Amino acid sequence: MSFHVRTVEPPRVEAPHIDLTARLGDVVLPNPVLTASGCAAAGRELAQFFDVADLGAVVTKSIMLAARSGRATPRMAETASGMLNSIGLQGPGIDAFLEHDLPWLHEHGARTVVSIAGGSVEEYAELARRLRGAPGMLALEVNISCPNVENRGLVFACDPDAAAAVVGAVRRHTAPAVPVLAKLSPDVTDIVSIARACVDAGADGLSMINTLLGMALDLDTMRPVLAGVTGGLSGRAIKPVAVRCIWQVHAALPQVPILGMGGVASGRDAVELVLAGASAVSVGTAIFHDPSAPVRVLAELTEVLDARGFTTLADAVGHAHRQ
Amino acid sequence: MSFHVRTVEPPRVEAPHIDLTARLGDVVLPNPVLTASGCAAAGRELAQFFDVADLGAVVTKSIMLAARSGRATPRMAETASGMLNSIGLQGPGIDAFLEHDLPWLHEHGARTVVSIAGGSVEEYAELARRLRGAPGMLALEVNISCPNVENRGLVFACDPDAAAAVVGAVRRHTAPAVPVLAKLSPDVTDIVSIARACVDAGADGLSMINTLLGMALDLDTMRPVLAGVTGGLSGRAIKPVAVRCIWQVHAALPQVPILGMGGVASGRDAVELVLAGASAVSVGTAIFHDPSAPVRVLAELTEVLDARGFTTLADAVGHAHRQ
Amino acid sequence: MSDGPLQVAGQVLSTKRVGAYHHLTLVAPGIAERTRPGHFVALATGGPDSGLTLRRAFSIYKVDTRGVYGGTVEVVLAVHGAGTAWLAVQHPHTPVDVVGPLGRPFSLPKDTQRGVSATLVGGGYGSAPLFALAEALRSRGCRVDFVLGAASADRLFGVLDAKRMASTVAVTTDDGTAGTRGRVTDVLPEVMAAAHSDVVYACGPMAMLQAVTAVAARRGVVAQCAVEESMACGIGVCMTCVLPVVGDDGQTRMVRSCVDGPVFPGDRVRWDDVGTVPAGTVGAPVAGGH
Amino acid sequence: MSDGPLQVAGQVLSTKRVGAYHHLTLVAPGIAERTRPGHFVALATGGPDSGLTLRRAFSIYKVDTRGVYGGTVEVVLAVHGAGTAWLAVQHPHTPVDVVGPLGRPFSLPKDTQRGVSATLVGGGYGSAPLFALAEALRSRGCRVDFVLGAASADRLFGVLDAKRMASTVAVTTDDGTAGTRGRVTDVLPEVMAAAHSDVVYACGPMAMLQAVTAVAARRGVVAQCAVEESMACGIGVCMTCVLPVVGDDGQTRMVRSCVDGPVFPGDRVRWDDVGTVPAGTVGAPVAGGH
Ligand SMILES: Cc1cc2nc3c(=O)[nH]c(=O)nc-3n(C[C@H](O)[C@H](O)[C@H](O)COP(=O)(O)OP(=O)(O)OC[C@H]3O[C@@H](n4cnc5c(N)ncnc54)[C@H](O)[C@@H]3O)c2cc1C
Ligand SMILES: Cc1cc2nc3c(=O)[nH]c(=O)nc-3n(C[C@H](O)[C@H](O)[C@H](O)COP(=O)(O)OP(=O)(O)OC[C@H]3O[C@@H](n4cnc5c(N)ncnc54)[C@H](O)[C@@H]3O)c2cc1C
Ligand SMILES: Cc1cc2nc3c(=O)[nH]c(=O)nc-3n(C[C@H](O)[C@H](O)[C@H](O)COP(=O)(O)O)c2cc1C
Ligand SMILES: Cc1cc2nc3c(=O)[nH]c(=O)nc-3n(C[C@H](O)[C@H](O)[C@H](O)COP(=O)(O)O)c2cc1C
Ligand code: FES
Ligand code: FES
Repeated sequence: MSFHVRTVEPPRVEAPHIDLTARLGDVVLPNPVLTASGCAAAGRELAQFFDVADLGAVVTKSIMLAARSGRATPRMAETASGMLNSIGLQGPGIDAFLEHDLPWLHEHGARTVVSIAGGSVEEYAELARRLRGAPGMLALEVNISCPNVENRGLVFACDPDAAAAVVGAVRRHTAPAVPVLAKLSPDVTDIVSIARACVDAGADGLSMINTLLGMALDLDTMRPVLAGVTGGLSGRAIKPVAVRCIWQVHAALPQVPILGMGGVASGRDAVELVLAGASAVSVGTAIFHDPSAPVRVLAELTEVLDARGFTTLADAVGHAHRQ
Repeated sequence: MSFHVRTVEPPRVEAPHIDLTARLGDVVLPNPVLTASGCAAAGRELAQFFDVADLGAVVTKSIMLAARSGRATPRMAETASGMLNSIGLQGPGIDAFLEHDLPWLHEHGARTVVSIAGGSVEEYAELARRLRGAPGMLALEVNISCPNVENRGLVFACDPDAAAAVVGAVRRHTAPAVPVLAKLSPDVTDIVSIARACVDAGADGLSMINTLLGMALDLDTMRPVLAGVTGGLSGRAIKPVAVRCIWQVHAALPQVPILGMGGVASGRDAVELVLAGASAVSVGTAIFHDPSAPVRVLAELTEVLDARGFTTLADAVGHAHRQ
Repeated sequence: MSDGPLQVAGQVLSTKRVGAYHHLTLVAPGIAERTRPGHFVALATGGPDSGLTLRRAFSIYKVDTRGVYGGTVEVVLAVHGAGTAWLAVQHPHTPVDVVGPLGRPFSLPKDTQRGVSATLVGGGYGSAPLFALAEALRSRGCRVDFVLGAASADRLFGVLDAKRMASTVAVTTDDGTAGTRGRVTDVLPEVMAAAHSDVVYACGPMAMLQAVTAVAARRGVVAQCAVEESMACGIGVCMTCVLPVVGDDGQTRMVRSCVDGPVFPGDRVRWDDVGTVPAGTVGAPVAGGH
Repeated sequence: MSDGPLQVAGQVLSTKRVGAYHHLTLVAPGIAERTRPGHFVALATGGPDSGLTLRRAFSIYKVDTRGVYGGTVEVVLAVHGAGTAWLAVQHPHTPVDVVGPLGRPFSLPKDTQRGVSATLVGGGYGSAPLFALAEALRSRGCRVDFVLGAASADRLFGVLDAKRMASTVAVTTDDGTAGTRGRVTDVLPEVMAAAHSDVVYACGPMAMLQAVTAVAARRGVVAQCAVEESMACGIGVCMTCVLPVVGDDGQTRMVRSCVDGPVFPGDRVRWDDVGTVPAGTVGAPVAGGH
């Protein structure tokens, strides 16, 4: 009997023969693998497992103006090949974020996409103003899957006009060189119409998909598992929905860069999203399973592209539409 | 070394101390476990594994007016805890169905819910007319997740008016004693509004959920796996979405019976849907994993209810809302 | 119910590597008694909390009604994706739910046709169901000749079995690592001529089946072909496993390979149109229709 | 990076039943060296194609830096749901990805405080991390007394270990199948009095921790409690494992038990409010606000 074990090494991320440069609007990333908002906090914890500067970028947990306690627990439920979460955007608020989190990322060489969330168009606009000129911020991701407190809690991402209002306001208050990505929810009848509204309002790119609205009941208490009743479904279970959404939007708006996410757990998954039309890919829930998932996915993606004869990532973006 | 194996026996479905009677509108079923449309053909094949009369009812594959070849292959892709299908409603057409399938079910003591599908309001209406008085048909399930050939292929289930038009036409041409169930798609921004439109148009109950629109790419061909490009996502992966949809609709329309489905693979899953508001439950994709799943689910459901002190199924329906 | 498939809570008895394949023996009482050559089993894979939903289909290689631990079923598998990878590494006693026997088996020559000469063609693990077939044919007094082909020597299965049973065994490999370099169809005409073949049985990749059908047809012989289409359920309820087959009435229908096959007369399968719905198929979309 | 957690592609070395529990030894080199009493590991469960996504957290029972096959980590697990059921039945060599050591360990009395009397309270498998703690305390010259409780005798863990290390060992079971019938807190006051406890360390169910905290407080002693909150990641990135804890500034915050715990001073945890966001918590929703 012999046991061969090894420390899980951050896989080597170089593959000199493939140009992995990824473009999200005017921003150029050295490679197309990012973290997904809310699945990597603000990078510090993951730095114990790999160098955060090795990623295309770190997407931060969505930040709001004020500090937020988030929701009561339980905040999660595991589901078949996925999970539900209802964190309630716990966070320190924009001031503490600008004082502690963004500078840490900057010092550690991470490129940062700052995700923002708000309860009103004005809150989003104010966040954009505060972030203007923040060092190390490469792009803004606008999480519009938030209830609009001014309109019966209707989620911005579910209404083209509300989505456009938020994106337009953020775009106006953000430096022109900083791309604004609108993060779309799959829980809509027609994602292309929401995508179009966001782009018309000035979005430089689209992030998709956010979680699907789901729910689980606890058979012991016979009540919802989550204190928040409903929650967001993520993980490998939802990848087919992500691929479909990216495919549809890329088909309709081929010029608009897409940051793809939803169930990416391997390089093969990442390439699937790229072929469907994503210019870059975020790894979310898979991090909970494997803290080094983002660098592993990057290494695997490089191999998968190489094995298929791609010499640049750009050639693979949306390739399945052109085959 | 000893091996204990056994033939998988259809579990005994009786549990005299629990009243399993399930109500869907005016129809009373001896128990609440049905098959899901398209996952049990017209019952014959499953009769090799258990007595189809032991189920609450058999829901048939959606039938159309004419014979349909369905789509080209590949028609399926396995996904994490689920699958995509794009069968394209292959079937023999209503005449052959009435001649061969419904009589077979009737002779074998099965209660039958006939699922119908069409490309126009008139096709649905004509199907309802043809089915009027058909012996053995207990209820009609209207699969409205079909493209409306008269309106740019827009899916009926995605538009309250189109959904209402279909349901209204079917209701008018169906005998009053036969409940009409509208089968809803989860791929909408507001499922409650679609549910309400169907009920207002005369639906006696709602079936939910149909599959989620999804897609997979083949990394070898770098093309969509499915010949039909997109397909329907089903299986355990989607259960959280099913629970959420049933919960929302039952909260809004507590008097309307719901036939729940989506990822039910065990008695615990079935009870989860019941507690969320389903009056009965259909087992779909799980049959592909385990041909005796429907009777197993029924036996397990009975145990789960019993362990929680329920003496009638009816008490459990929507119980999580009242806790 | 009596002669249809059973669902059995089986167990792994043993797994053994054979060249590039894994020979898996399952304890699954009751199935052996019902099995005829060409039947297949559908196995649940991945264990209790697996993310794998669909069954995996395997031709039945051997059955034994009187195993020490109860009736057994043996299959030969190539690791392809997640489900086969899981099956290949299971320890004895791992529970595996087995549904079988499934499908329509090979048609044997009528008892009266003693003396029939049968040529059996297997590609890769496609030879697995042919040995039980050879025995059945032999016991009816048929002559049996084998043609076994594969990409390489390690992908041939059962050459020794074949030699034990057959009048002649021809072997081909794409890379020449065993037997004649080339395809089964390169040697088939010769074998058929020498054996005065009356019937051909074939199991292997679709392209091979099509080619074998054509070679056989040139000698006026029908090839009984066991096809391999992607299957979700294996029992006829899902409609994923269809291919275009011409019926007795001359009409093409999309036919389920799990219940109406996997064995089809090669001349009825529209090989060139597999993966499409050929124009004129019953229920095919018509221009201006749905 | 050097003293944080590692991610190791480990393997099962052995599994052994101990009463109602499973004692699992993993080969996972590198983790032993960094582990201090109270640390935990997060294990990936279910194998390659599992439908299980999230890690499972287990207190570290023992480590060995010099195992024959490399450093090992031992945990004691109760089968609860799918992940623990899987772990309990794995054969030697099954790969298990291990992340650890995680969390904040128990604080030891300063080296200068020789002669401190420590009372260690374990509920069920909650005793697992206390034996390494007892050794560390003993090596600093502390007196150690154990109180071990469980629902029934088979759910006690490590009574013999405890007897080997401690001045006294008190045992309680809810059903009286071993030791005193009752709860750990029924005997704790007496044990603390006899031992002149300066500090209490506790690990077990939340209700026990709350009760132990109260008993200790009555003697003016702080209980260091290792809590068990539902965790998705174990490394601080998901925010699922929070509970309301009072900070040095007197303010309540929703604090991550995986990185700021699992060990908390019992008097800082708002036990009654676990599962809620108490009014006044930093960032809590305010009436009329979000
Ligand atoms: C009648 C029949 C007999 C077969 N006999 C054998 C045999 O004796 N030995 C052997 O090694 N293989 C055999 N196969 C092929 C075998 O079923 C597939 O290799 C296997 O299903 C792949 O599963 P996977 O999990 O490894 O791959 P995946 O690609 O992960 O499978 C995903 C899904 O697709 C289906 N699928 C994928 N490839 C095939 C395929 N070629 N045929 C049918 N379904 C497929 C699987 O059943 C599963 O539902 C047979 C197939 C059929 C239809
Ligand atoms: C710091 C810490 C130390 C622990 N030490 C031990 C130990 O030494 N021995 C032991 O048997 N158990 C221990 N637990 C509890 C153990 O983590 C759970 O029993 C286990 O995660 C349940 O997994 P499951 O798959 O069996 O259950 P499931 O209910 O299927 O788990 C589903 C999900 O919920 C999480 N979860 C469920 N219950 C718990 C729980 N009680 N605590 C944390 N997460 C949970 C799981 O991690 C998983 O993500 C500890 C928990 C924590 C937080
Ligand atoms: C625990 C958790 C927290 C999340 N928090 C946020 C968030 O703050 N903002 C946001 O835009 N998306 C958030 N998401 C959604 C993810 O960024 C991502 O869109 C989604 O999970 C799908 O990707 P995945 O399947 O890879 O996780 C969160 C997801 C999870 C699981
Ligand atoms: C192969 C397949 C075919 C289906 N065909 C139909 C159909 O003809 N009509 C229909 O209303 N739903 C159809 N469905 C949807 C199911 O009835 C069910 O709503 C859905 O699959 C969710 O349940 P499940 O997760 O238990 O499968 C089909 C699903 C599958 C997997
Ligand atoms: S595999 Fe399901 S019908 Fe053939
Ligand atoms: S378990 Fe993820 S933050 Fe604690």
